[in-house]
Amino acid sequence: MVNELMSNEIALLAIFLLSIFVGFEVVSKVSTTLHTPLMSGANAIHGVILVGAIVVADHAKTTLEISLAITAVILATINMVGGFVVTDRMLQMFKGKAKQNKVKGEDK
Amino acid sequence: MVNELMSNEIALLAIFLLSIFVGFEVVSKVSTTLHTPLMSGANAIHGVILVGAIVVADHAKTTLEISLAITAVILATINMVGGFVVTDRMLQMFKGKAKQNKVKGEDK
Amino acid sequence: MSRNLYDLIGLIAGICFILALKGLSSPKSARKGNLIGALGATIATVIVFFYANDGKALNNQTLILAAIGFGVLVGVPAARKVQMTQMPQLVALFNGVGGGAAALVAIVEYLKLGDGATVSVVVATVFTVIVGCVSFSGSIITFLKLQELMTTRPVVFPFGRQIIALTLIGVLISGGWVIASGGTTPLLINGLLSLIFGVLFVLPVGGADVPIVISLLNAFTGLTVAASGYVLQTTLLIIAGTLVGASGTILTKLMAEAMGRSIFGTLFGAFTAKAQQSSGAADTRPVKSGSADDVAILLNYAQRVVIVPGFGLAVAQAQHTVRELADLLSVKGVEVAYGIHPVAGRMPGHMNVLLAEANVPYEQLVEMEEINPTFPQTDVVLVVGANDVVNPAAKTTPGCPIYGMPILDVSLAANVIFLKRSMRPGFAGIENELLYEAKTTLLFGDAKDSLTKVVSALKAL
Amino acid sequence: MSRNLYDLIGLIAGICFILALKGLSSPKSARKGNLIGALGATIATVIVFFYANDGKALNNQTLILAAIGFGVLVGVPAARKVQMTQMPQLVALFNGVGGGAAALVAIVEYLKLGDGATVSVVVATVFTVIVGCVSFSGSIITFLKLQELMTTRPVVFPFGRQIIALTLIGVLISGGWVIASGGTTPLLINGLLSLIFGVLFVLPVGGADVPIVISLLNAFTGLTVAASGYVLQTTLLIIAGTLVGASGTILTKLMAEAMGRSIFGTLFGAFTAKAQQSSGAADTRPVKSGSADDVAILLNYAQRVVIVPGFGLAVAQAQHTVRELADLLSVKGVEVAYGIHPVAGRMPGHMNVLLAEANVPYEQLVEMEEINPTFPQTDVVLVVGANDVVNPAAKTTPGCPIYGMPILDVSLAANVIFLKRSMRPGFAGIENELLYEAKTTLLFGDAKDSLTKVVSALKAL
Ligand SMILES: NC(=O)c1ccc[n+]([C@@H]2O[C@H](COP(=O)([O-])OP(=O)(O)OC[C@H]3O[C@@H](n4cnc5c(N)ncnc54)[C@H](OP(=O)(O)O)[C@@H]3O)[C@@H](O)[C@H]2O)c1
Ligand SMILES: NC(=O)c1ccc[n+]([C@@H]2O[C@H](COP(=O)([O-])OP(=O)(O)OC[C@H]3O[C@@H](n4cnc5c(N)ncnc54)[C@H](OP(=O)(O)O)[C@@H]3O)[C@@H](O)[C@H]2O)c1
Repeated sequence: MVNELMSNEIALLAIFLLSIFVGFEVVSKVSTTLHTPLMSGANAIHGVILVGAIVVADHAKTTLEISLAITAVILATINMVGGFVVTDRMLQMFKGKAKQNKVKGEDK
Repeated sequence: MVNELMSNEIALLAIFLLSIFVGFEVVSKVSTTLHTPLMSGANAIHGVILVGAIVVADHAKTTLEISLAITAVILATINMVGGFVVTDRMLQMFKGKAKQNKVKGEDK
Repeated sequence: MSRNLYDLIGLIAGICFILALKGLSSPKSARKGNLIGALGATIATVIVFFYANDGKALNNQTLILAAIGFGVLVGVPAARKVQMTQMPQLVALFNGVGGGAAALVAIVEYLKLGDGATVSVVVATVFTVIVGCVSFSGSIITFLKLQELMTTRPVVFPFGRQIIALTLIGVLISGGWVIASGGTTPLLINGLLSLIFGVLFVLPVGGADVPIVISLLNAFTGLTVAASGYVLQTTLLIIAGTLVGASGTILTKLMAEAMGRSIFGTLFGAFTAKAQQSSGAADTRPVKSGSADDVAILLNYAQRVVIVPGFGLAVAQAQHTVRELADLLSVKGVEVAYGIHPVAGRMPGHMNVLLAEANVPYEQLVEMEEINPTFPQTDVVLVVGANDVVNPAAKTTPGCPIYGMPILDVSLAANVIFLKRSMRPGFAGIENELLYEAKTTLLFGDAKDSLTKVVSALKAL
Repeated sequence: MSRNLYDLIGLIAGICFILALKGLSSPKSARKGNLIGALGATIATVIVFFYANDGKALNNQTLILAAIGFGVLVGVPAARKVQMTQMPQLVALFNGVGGGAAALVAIVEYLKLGDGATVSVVVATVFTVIVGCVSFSGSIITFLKLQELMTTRPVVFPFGRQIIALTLIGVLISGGWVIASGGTTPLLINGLLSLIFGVLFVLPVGGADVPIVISLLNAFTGLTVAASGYVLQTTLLIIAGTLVGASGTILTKLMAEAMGRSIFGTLFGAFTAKAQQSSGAADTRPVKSGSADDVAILLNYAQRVVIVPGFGLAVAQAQHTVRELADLLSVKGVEVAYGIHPVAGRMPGHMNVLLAEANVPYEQLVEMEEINPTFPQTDVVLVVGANDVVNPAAKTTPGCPIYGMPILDVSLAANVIFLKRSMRPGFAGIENELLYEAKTTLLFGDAKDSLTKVVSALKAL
């Protein structure tokens, strides 16, 4: 019968499938030059697993659980924060002549 | 608390927002040549309101309700069926030289 | 059928629609895309019969099936028989009935729910009724305009903006009334005012801007379908409607950009437009007008001819005659190509459809970017009922309505022939300096008549 | 904070991620896109503190905050200090820890739920653990390879395919065991086998193919995040993870295509590759090798020089020296441009980053499609540590590994100078005929040393 609500499973499936299309479409025309920063940026985005890590760290009761969860928090933070910072650094270097002279790389 | 289920409203909102992105991204690079068939095809797609019309025609009790619902079914069918047929006819004409000789337009 | 299974199959239909839009965005897959869309729609329609009444035969099932049959009997022949030049108005009509259907669905559901409807459902109902009715009546007006059952010029009336604004306020207030108090009468008034608003809103739009409005109304109808999906808690309708709403919005923007217009200007331009400056001085200047024989000789001795079709070709329905001419020239060893401007004609891509219908080989249709570099090597350009799309003012006159629009650089060719009926300007209402140049020959008359004469003259040579 | 509000804000964060990917796909908006992504991640992280324990301070809150602080202290300096040439391995490492985190999250949640977990949750858990562990250990191996802490060559071992296949079967069986019986031991075994599989799976991949594998593992990690989102019923994780999974998959495909490889070939190529035919005959042919002074003279009297950097430039870290040379030539009135092949270097777009870091003006970096037509007007092409990307075999030798890959047509220029250390072929392992041509001069030695010598010679002229 109509006017029942959608089940949670179906809703999640719909969200999953639609996200796949969004992910596909959004990057499908990217130029080769940006492959590396895009990979790195996407990499940073999945660092949001930090949210999951925090949630399980809150749930965790036994020492084993707590130590695993805290490790997850550390790893996820490194992924997320490091990822965004390194992507930004990479992209900073793509700028035009005008702004280039002020930043002199820390490379050997 | 985590592990509750998502509410129906939020799920529908997520589906709505993701669909917006999919709709935007999918057509954003279309060439001008295809604007007209794309408009016509999208037009046919919203003919799927026929599903809604059938549902309310099933619900309908009073004569007023039934006649409105049946009108909706007719209109929606015209939109849907006519839309897909006309789009197909338009696109048929975009074909290359090879297949063109067999179809000779019914235009005056 | 369980709700889960129904939603799952609905999701599959929704994915068909996504794939359909994806397919329609690329020339190679367009036709397949449309078929996938039709598949999705069929799936969705069939399964609802197994779900809506818990698997039992639907109430009113015979009536419903008859209504579907009737819809098919009306829709398919219309779609099959329509002439390609009338495609825009047919699309407008189909869109209008879709909007009407969505409004009716929301109304019936509202009647059935009565006081049981939650506020959010009532809000969605009011949205559907307003936008569906606007889409319906607006589309009817665009149809009448394009079919020339009424004037194609912008209809401006005194206090036009004020009246439109007042109607809109009325629509919103009556909508609020429905939400606040419920009941059938407010909804009826709301629907009526919306219908009137739809008419008023489209009246001031000029004929050539109508395709943009059709596309906008198409997006509107998409949104109403999404809203009725919310009312009926049907995920598929939400997905399908939103997809059309979003892609229609982008498409409207792309169309407006391709013809150098803003959406806002299109809708309200008629009331704000400054009177066109008809540069009177120009009229007295001499032009070189030729006969069909002159044109035939010029074409006969050319090595390469480019045909530039425009709005006038569609009006004159001269696509078949133009093809006859091109074939004749090809036989005589002249290299012929068509230079297609993206917004030549009544709708974007319209020229491609018209010429393809006349069996013009696909390879001869050349897009603007590719044909432009070849004009210096072209002996004769034959401009058939086009004007704005070859007007150099787009490059030379900052501030003119088409300034910045890319054009076909026909002035780089050795000779230019214009087939038009008068010295009147094109859609944008601006003088075309090219008409007065020494390399230009004008052949006055209806494009189809003129072409027929040129063809006879060519055969006689 | 109510579940609804939390989900709503999560949705906003999800939209930030979509906009981030959109931004990152276009050069102009890339940096802003990344910042929007960081904003979304920040929002998501902050709100979970207000939601997870019903608004009260979280259990273990101090520990959690300390862990985040520690993560920042490790991640930020690593990201800040890494040399641009080591970027690929850092991305690999970040990806690996992300996969590891997802696996740990799933494990902890599994331990907590115990027998209360539904089958679908257990399935999602097993998926997360398997893929997360593979991503973790695989990424570590790619890191070791790129950092040259182990051999960069494909590691092939006897019965390699069989062993890998057996491990995979073990992974799947132990996964099934977890689903069937529950319990901690099966999950532990499953995780261990997955870690081993990750190692085995990446070992046979050659150094130059590693970027493709990193991108693939990145997509994998995205999917694990989506699966843990299902386990935790967090919409945001599902959206974010799926986005990364889908876009990562496309990106992997695009990368592989850009370098003319199939994904399958990349992963399993080492076991199936036929021994490279080292066309022995070629070795005996004479080549024209020059001194730094010869090269300096050639460059000094050129009107236009194009520099083609490749993998070897990255290896030699010669980007700053190459810029010095280019500046010197510019001062002397020589027109200098860089021809950038899309897959030159270790990662796609790597050359742009390296040269941008050396402050090479953006305008001098010219993409392949634009530089190719200019080679006939170029006097000298200086090929710095590149080989495959200028190898004419891609056009002339059907069946060779790079056949069909677009190349830089340097052979159209008047003179070609190669800076390389030996006559060894490039990554694809095929002879480059261009090295034997009359217009080619070879300057043997490490690219940085050679360039330094050329610069001194030029200054002395
Ligand atoms: N394609 C689209 O999607 C679209 C949509 C909306 C607006 N527009 C706008 O429409 C314009 C299209 O440019 P265009 O160059 O194709 O058309 P145009 O600039 O409107 O010119 C059409 C020409 O055709 C002539 N003509 C009309 N009927 C004719 C007939 N029966 N026989 C011979 N000539 C006839 C007219 O001159 P006479 O009256 O002297 O014969 C006029 O000069 C652009 O400004 C574009 O922005 C296009
Ligand atoms: N960019 C990417 O994303 C990517 C990823 C994976 C694979 N690939 C593949 O990698 C290849 C890239 O082509 P490419 O032309 O840039 O590189 P290449 O074909 O691998 O050639 C590199 C050249 O640099 C020389 N070289 C190495 N170290 C050097 C040093 N220190 N000083 C001077 N010369 C040095 C090598 O010769 P010696 O040994 O004689 O010095 C070799 O000829 C393509 O086949 C591509 O498909 C690219």
